[in-house]
Parts: sequence; structure tokens; C-alpha cells
Amino acid sequence: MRHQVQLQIGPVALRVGSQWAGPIKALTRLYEGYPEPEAPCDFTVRLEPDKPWRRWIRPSVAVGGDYRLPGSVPLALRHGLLAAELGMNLQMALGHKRHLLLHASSVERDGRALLMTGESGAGKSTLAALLGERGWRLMGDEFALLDLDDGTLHPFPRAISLKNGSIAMLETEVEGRRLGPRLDGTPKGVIRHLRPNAGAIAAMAERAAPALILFPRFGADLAPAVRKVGAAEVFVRLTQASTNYVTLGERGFDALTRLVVSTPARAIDYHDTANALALVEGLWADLAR
Amino acid sequence: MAGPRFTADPPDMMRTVELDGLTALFHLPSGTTHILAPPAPQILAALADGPATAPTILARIRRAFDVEGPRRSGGQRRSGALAVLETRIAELEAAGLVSRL
Amino acid sequence: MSSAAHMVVRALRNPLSAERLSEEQWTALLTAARAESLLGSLADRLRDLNLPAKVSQILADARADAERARVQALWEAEMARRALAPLDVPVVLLKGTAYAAAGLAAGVGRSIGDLDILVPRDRLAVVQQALLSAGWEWVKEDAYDDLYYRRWMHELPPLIHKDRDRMIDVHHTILPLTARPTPDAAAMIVDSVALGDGLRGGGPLDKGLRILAPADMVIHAAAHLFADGDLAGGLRNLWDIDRLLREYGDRRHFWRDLAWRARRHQLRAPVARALRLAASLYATPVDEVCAGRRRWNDALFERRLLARSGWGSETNLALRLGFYIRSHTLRMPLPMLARHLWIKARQS
Amino acid sequence: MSDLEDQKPAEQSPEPSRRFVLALGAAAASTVVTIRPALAQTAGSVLNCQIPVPAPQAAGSYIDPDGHIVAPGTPGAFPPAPRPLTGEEVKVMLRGGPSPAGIDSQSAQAYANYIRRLQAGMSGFTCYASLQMPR
Repeated sequence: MRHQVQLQIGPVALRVGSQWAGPIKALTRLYEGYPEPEAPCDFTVRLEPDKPWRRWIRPSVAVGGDYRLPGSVPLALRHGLLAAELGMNLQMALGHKRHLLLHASSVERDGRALLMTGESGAGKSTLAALLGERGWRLMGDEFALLDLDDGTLHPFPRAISLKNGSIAMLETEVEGRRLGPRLDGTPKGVIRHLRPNAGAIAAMAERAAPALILFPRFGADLAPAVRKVGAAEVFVRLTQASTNYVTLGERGFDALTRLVVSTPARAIDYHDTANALALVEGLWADLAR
Repeated sequence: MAGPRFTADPPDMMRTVELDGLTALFHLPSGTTHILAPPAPQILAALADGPATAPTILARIRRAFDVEGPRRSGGQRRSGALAVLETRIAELEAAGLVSRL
Repeated sequence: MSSAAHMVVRALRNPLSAERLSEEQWTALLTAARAESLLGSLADRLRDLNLPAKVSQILADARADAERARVQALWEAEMARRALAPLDVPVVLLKGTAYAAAGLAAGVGRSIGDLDILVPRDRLAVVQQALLSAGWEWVKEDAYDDLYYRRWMHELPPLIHKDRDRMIDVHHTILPLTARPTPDAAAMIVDSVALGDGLRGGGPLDKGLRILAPADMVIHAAAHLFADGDLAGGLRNLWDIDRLLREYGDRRHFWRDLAWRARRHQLRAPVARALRLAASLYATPVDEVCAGRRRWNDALFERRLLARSGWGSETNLALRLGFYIRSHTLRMPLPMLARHLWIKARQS
Repeated sequence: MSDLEDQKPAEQSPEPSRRFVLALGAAAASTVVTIRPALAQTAGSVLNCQIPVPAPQAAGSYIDPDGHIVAPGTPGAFPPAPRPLTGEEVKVMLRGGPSPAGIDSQSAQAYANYIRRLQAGMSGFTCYASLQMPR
């Protein structure tokens, strides 16, 4: 490939190659300060024109690599950074088997981790980003990696993908140089990436024991509420939030049942972020053990 | 007619964890996880004593439980209980946890 | 020796060669091996070597993955066995599932996709019916594709299980009916071997499933590689052949069997080519008479098989296109090909 | 899950001890739920997908109200979608929300049924699978 960059994120080394310089430049800038990867790389992402002439004429980026999904639509070159991020997510979702991969955000305090999962739009990413600026260590906003042997969580502190409303919220909270370019008009709306703070990057090899699982749900008309979630429901929801639970077989079953049996879980409804953060802190004080 | 004889893999081919009243079961030969509600785990436990027809499975379950038939049928007619049990066995068969000899 | 695919071949053939690779070469080797579906096989070959920690970790993941693929494939075969048991039809497992079920070296570390089975052509209707009532469904609803499969192909249109999401390909012969060689599928079924008859099977699969006889298994693998398909993923198929030949080559009469069965199934040329390419790429010991003399275009086949870069992408577009067209002309006579491509083009 | 939730025994009994009451349950509700692979929630973060209705192999075919592919012009069936539907549109549609722009509600209903019937291996399946989320 003409242009490339290698990134170490938590326990995973990723290589991104591109036919264009732009996406690689943007990635390199966004991931400034990350450690040198431990070679060889676990996964490869390729950003290529979907048709040969698409390198120059109305250039569009198809996301490829070790793993690819049929039916995904190429992105405009100006959204190349998003394509690279999607490509990295894709390799993790389809290829990563060393840990139980949960589609969840996670933050750490006092060596213990809070895990938040829910469908997109539930706010797990925004909440993790805010907690990460307010006394917690951000472990990851997208994927949580559960160790198959000892049940600890590995950090995977990728750049946080801020969408639409949450962009303004974080813009006032962090230094501008940690923010990527504003990407307007992507298929997912406005997107801006945020580099985790230096503490989160420096501690990207430090694991934490899960202490609380939350299923946040956001809705402008939702009354704040906390609900207990039964173990069977937690188990099923987490299997559905995992890309590799089924492929991991018995080891996945062991890791997930252990997590579910030993970790308290709550569903929370909220309608504004301040209110959610207060709920989280309160539950953490009551339940985390 | 006694009907078909059913069999299940030996208990050491299944791992189970209780999750508030339900059972998470990992089946080693298939590598799949199932969530079971009663009486599915009890049927598997009954088959751990060896292959059996549906009436025998019911008899084995009755050694440990008072069996309550279909909820809406009112009484506890024996044939009703057997018919429901056969439906439950068929579900386990479709999931590959029970097979016919 | 330059492409990343070359490095894959070299490492499979001579695992010790991997101990001298640089970090960059490792990334290229692992990427190319993954793209060729050979990472699991490679992981097995490099199992006990002294390798960088990160490499060992990636290879251990690949081995665990292959092991789970094996469990899943055998389970799918078992579910098909249960569905077909009442019919009293011989069911012959093919390809990866057969290797895994028989405990053959070709199955070690191998990725296994669909379940492929061979059944007698005159029992196809009952087999289809039994599968449909056991939860398998047609993948496509399209009438043309259906007709195409039934009239011309060597298998039923693919079926998928509604709960397990796994595909089954039910073959009644080993090559499309339109292809020029016409292997004797009935003879292959008659000569097939029950799992458990002296094979290292074990487990529930012993009851009622079969695999091809050794020579037929090699012939099928060769037919699959050369006479049907554009050689995409061919390195893996050729590796299967290498493993089978090393496993069976020392058996009494194996090569004699292979020679006359290949002739009987009208597949002498593809089998000979497979032997030559296996010998040249994987240093497989082969019988010189069966392999025949090297042909001028063997080199083209080798280049096609090795067209894979260290980024995992396919190289050599022109050569690939050539083999793609070849694969279609092999499968059907030219007028029929024109009709097929025309209908396909109108659909898309 | 809801089927299962209804059937928790009145008294929770990890061990089947003697003289517990075991309800066999209503015949219609299932007591076995198999965990299936989920790309589900993650897919939003890994792909940007669309679903052609019908799949390219059946281009030109109509879709009947139940979502089956039928011959072009079949009475009561609907012509193919004028363009592939995006993941976002399908998500809204499957939740009973408004139809995508330029598509009337009856066609949208048929398309939704077609999409529900997609099987692995068919064009658009991965996208559909990625949209199904546990509620």
C-alpha cells in the first residue's frame, strides 16, 4: 500500500494501509502519543478505491482488510478517517478472538471497572468520554475486552467517536488539539473523534476487575429510573452485545457466566447527561465491590 | 405404543450455570449455549439415567417433582401432561440436546 | 521467491525457515496466510518453534479458532446425519468436514465453511425433503438460479439451516453435469468408506456417515481445485492435497489405485497437474508416472496460486481474469456460457 | 426472552429437590432459547450498509405483501424498491415508523416483510442482521 500507519491500542496492534495520503495523515495526527506497536500486527485494514478509477474520479473509499463485510457502502474520501475507524472496528468485531469482545464502553477507578452497554444512541460513548474527563480513567468507548482466563477487563482506548449532540458537550471540556477534524454529512451524521487523555493512553496496558454493569438508555422524555436486571437477562443481553461470544465456545461461556454471576447490573433511564452522571456515581458508591 | 426412545449426551458433555431460575447450558459437542426454562433441565436430568420413552421420562421426573400439567387445561390430566412433555422434548430435540435412538 | 504467498508456502513446507523472519515479514506472512485461509494450518506447522511472543500468541489464537471450527463442522454433520438417518441413504462427507471427521492431517487447523455431502442422484428428492422438514431452507428464491442448479450443477441449490445459519451443499456428483469430464459418482459412493472402519473417527459420527476412499478423496480435491473454479483460494486446496498424499502415499497400491481411478473418472489430467504443483510448491513426494511431465503452463498455474500480497490483497489482475474465464468455459460449453452470462448480466 | 421469563418456577430451586412443583408450562411457549451469533449492536460501528429489495439475483421481481418474491406484475404485489434502502431507513421501518422517502406505506410493509425473511448468504442479510437488536 502507498501509505500506512501502525497503531498499538491496548493489547492489539493494527496496521492501516491506504491508497491515499489523507486518511493516514489524519489517523497519525489523531493517534499522536500512542506507543509504538509490538510487531507483528494482529490485523490489517486496507482503504482502497472500490473501482480502480475511484482513486481519482469522485474518489470513494472501500473498507477492506483481513475481514470485510459484504454489502457495506464506500465512503467519500473526505470521510477517510471514519473509513479507517470503521475498518479497525470491523477487524476487531469479526477477527478478534483473544478476549471476549463486548460492545461496551468502560471506565476505571481504584482498579475497578464500570462497564456500560446498550444500543447505539444509548449514550454509553458520551458517558464514558465525560467520566474519562472527570476523575475516571477511560478504558474504551466502543469495545471492552474481557480476559478469558482471569475475567479482568483490558483497556482498548481508541479515539472516541463523538456524534452530533455530544460533540459540543466535549468541545467545551477538552483541549482542542485532542479533537480530530469535524466530519459533516457522514452516513451517521456529524462525527468528531476525540483522543483519550494522556493518562488513559499511558495506562493502556493496565487491566481492571469489572465491578458494575450498566445498561443506560437515553430519551428526552424518559423519567430518570434505575431498574435491577436479572442475571439471565444480563447474560442474554451481553451475548447479544458480543461479536465473538458464540465463536469462543466454552471459554466464552465460562468468562461470561463468571462476569454475570459476580457483577451487579442495573438498567438506567435518563434524559440529560448531568442527571446520568449523578446516577452513575450514586450506583457506583452503593454497588461497586 | 410406547413411542420413540430418546437419549441425551452424558452430563459431562454439558456445563450449566443457574441464572435466577433459568439455566444457562453450554453443550460441548455443538459448542452452543442454550437458556433453558423448567422443565427442560429436568428432562435432561431424567435422561441422564439412560434412554427413555416420553412416559418413562415423565415417570422419572415424578420421582422428584409434583408435576403440574398445562396451565390452561384446568385439571392435571395425565395425558395432558404427557402431551406437553412431548412438546418440550421436541424443543430439546430441535436444539440438538436430545435425539431419537 | 518474492510474493508474500511464497513466504506462506515456504513456511508450510519448511517451518524452520520462519525462525529467521523479520517483524515486517511476519506481518506480511500472517496477513497473506489469513487471506489464503491457511493461518490455522500454518499455526499447526509452527507449533513448537521458538518464535517472538506476539507471533506465538497470534498463532495460538488461530489454532483455537480452527479447533472451534472443527467442533462446529462435526456438529453440523451430526445434525445432517440425524435428519437423514431414517432414509437409509449412504451419506458421504466431502472436503473439510470429511478430513476432520476422519482425523486426517488435512483437517488439522483447516477452516471449514459449508457442509458438503454426496448422495446418490436417484435419492436426491428424498434427501432434499428430509432436510427441508428438519429445518433447512433454500437460500435463494430465484427461479432462474434454481433451474440452473437443477439442470446443470452437481449439487442442489444451497440450503441453510434456519436456526444454526449453516449452509449445506448436497452433491450428487463431483463436477457440474455440463463439464467435460464425467466422473462416476455412483462408483465413488460404492467405494466409499464408513467412518469408524479402521479410521480415527470416534464419537457420534461413527454411526452412518461415510467418506471417500483415499484415491477418490485426492481425485475429488484435484477436481475441485482445477476443473471447477478459478483457483481463488487454491493454495489451501493444494495444501489439502499435499497432506492427503503424505498420509496415504505409503499405503500399498495407493498410487496404482490413484492412476486407474483418475482415468475411470476422466480426471487424469487435473490429478496429474495437482501432483506436479504440490510437488513443486510443497515438495510433496509423488509418483512420477501419475504426475506426468511438467507442462509449459504449470508455471502460469503457480503464478496464479501465488498471486497474494503481504497486505492480503490479490495481485496480478490479468492472470486472475484469465483463470476466471477459464473456470466458466470448463464448467459449460460455450453457447451455454453465453446464455448464462447474458441472463446474469441482465439481472445485475 | 419474554417466553422464558413467564416460566420461572414460583419457588426457585437450583437443585430439583423432592416435592417441588414443576410446571410443564403452556404448550405454545418455548423452554429452549439458543444463543445465536450477534453482530447486532456492533454493526452500527463497523459498517455502513444498505439492503437492495429484492436482491440483485431477483432484480425486477415483485414483492408480495408477505415479503415473498413473485413474478413481475403479480396482482397485489409491489414493484421493486426504487433504490436500495439504507440501514437507518430499514431500522425505522421495522419498528413500525414512517416509510422511507418516496415509498408508500403498503410497499414499505411488504419490503419490511421481505427483509425479515432474509437469510444468511442473501444480499442485504448482514445489514439486516446488524439492525436486529434486543429490545
